[in-house]
Amino acid sequence: MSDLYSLTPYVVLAVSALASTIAVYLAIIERDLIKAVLYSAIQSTFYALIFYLLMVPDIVLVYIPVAVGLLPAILIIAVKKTEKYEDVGGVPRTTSIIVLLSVTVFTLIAGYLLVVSHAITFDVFPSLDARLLAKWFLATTLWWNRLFSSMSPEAVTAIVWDYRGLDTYFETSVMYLAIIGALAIARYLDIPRKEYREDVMGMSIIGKMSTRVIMPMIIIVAISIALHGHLTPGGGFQGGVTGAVTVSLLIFIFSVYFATRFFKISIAILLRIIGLAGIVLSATIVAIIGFLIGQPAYIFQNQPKIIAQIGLPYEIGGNLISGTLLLFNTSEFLAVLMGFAILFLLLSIPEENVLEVIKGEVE
Amino acid sequence: MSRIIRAIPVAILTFIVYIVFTGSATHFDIVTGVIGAVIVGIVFGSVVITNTYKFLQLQRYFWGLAYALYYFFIAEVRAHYDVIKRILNPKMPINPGIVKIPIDVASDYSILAVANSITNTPGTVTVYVHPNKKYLYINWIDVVTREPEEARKAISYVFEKFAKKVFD
Amino acid sequence: MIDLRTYLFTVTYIAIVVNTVIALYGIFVRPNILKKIIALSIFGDCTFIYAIIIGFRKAEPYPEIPIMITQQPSKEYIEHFVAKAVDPLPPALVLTGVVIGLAVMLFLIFLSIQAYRLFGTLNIRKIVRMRG
Amino acid sequence: MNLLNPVLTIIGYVLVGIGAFCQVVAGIGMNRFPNFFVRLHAATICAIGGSFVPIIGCSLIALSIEEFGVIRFFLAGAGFVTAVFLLILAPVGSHLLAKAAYFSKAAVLYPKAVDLLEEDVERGEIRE
Repeated sequence: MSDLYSLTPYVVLAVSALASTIAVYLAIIERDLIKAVLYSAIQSTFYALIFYLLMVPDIVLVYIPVAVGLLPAILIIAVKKTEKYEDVGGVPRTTSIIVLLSVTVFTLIAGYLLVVSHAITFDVFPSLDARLLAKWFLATTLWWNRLFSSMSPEAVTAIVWDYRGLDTYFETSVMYLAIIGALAIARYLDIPRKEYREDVMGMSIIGKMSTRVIMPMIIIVAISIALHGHLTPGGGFQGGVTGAVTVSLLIFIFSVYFATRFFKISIAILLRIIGLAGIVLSATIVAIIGFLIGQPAYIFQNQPKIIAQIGLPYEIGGNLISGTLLLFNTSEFLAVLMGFAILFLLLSIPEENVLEVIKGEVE
Repeated sequence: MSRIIRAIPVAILTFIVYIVFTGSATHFDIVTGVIGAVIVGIVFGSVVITNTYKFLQLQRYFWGLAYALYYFFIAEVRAHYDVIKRILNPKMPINPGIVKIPIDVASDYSILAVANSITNTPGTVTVYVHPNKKYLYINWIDVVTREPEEARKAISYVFEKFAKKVFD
Repeated sequence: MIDLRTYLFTVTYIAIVVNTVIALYGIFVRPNILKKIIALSIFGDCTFIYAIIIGFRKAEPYPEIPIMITQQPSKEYIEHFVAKAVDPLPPALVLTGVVIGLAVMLFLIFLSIQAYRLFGTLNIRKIVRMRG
Repeated sequence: MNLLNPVLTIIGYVLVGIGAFCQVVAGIGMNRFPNFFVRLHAATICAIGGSFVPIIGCSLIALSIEEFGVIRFFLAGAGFVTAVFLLILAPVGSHLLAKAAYFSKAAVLYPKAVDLLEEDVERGEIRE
């Protein structure tokens, strides 16, 4: 009986992986692009289950809004704006077979190398032991000795900001550049000024009223996920993408003219700049304090270290706040939410307006 | 001013959701929850709430509780039993069709409550709301009558009575 | 005699490898740009799962999430935690990867919509022929 | 609290069992029912009996396990909030699907006993 109990997660893991393979096959083969998007959403659902069973709840929280919610929504908008069906004519059969063979060989070699690097043989896959670095991270995340620890019980968020903050910083700048690129493409475009009319725009009254009830709840749940990032699964990224679902709901269920009542693109850009400034501040605040009181301190430093003895308090009145982690999570929440809000608003500009502007530009 | 008055009920509601979702009520949770709830209330207050003073009338809460008890323990159980019986019956006795029922409530939230209750009970799905908000079109798994008033008695009369007491 | 759990885990791994093959095939062969983007997102998800699998481990009865559930841990609790929890580094990398991936994907979708506005088609073969 | 825990556990397991039964029946119904609109009724069983009820059950089970310490309130609270979301949003999904399928003629309402919506559309009362 206990054998069966310990076997169950592995059975679910294997079944969902096989089901996701079927969904991937259908998504690639399907010619109707809307159906392909839906198949890829099914695949994402199974992947979320796999992530959960591999014991990474942080990823589940960020993956479900991204891959099941936002990406299919955007892809469906894009398909509606462009071609509905894929034209597969003109692909030579020999080419596709050669590509398939070479891809298969490449992937099998890469996959086998991954196993070898990880566990020597398939007999002990996955291995019984964790890596040395993982053990060090796990042992020091909440040691209750400020000189060696990040003082956060959540190892993942501690690594994202405390141990590998520089990586996160540059990855945030990649996202910043992507949004700047989208803004640059749409530089002459703006959402047309039009009055929102309840009776003609958007979906039916049931959808509208329930969205009205549910929107503040989604936002507050996103805030909760973001602000408790240093205690429970979650953090700024997860909260930001969960909150971005609200923006897409506003645009889909009501219309973009209703969404612009809440924020214009310029206000969203402003709030996003505030978020990015908060990230920079949380990276440098300890160094600034050290500079002001004349002690050695580093950027990306949170808790005091042996050679730099200052740091932010890790608790206030018995509540763990883990130094700069709270500030970082709040700013990241704002930056991610507003970044996706900008992209959604840009994507929902009506096609006639865009074509008008582009025609002038091409000629 | 009306913006702030409207923000208060939304802030209280979202604060409750925050505390329930977080699952703890330390000082940290309460402070962050109040800040977040106030921000959300100010942003969304004007779209969610139309009449704040309905929130002050206590009898609405008792009627809401009665609605919930009736809905969960009588309406849902009866509808589930009925449709499960139809599915498991080898002959599958279904007689589907779209009927039209009149609805006589004032606020949009009442329409939402009635329509969602109808859809959430298996056997009936709201297909369309008439633009003048006086009729609902229901897909019914077993059409016993096509007369609007009789269909109303069979499907939505009790929901409507409760929803009027709670939301209107 | 291979443990049944290892066998099931290997099945999972092979299924993900097959997903990768299909997604790469889609990227290289299918002509529509949006289909290429869908395949690219599937490929990205597969790589995320590889990264998570590197951090996964076996523990009795099942590994734990890398999050402590007590606020002031004792020494024994930390030892137990280190012996059971999965590697927290890959989730931290994948976490940013998912969000950045979404932002870059949205940028690509923007570009392809712009390409459709300019060329009138999203078939990559037709667009290439248009140059000549 | 100690006395209440076994009661919560038993109620939770009963609710999860009801959920499993409803899911199986809904799956059978999905396959047996003749058209899209009738299948929506099976989907409703799936959403309420098969998802809402077992999520409440899981929350109650989580509340009753005292070894989890403080985190059990987190699990149970997240479960309750999810259940409320599901209760509000599941019927909206069904309604919008039914409406879209009806007016885009993607699914044909057959067999049908009566279709008063079609009659009103033909009379020109509703334009969609």
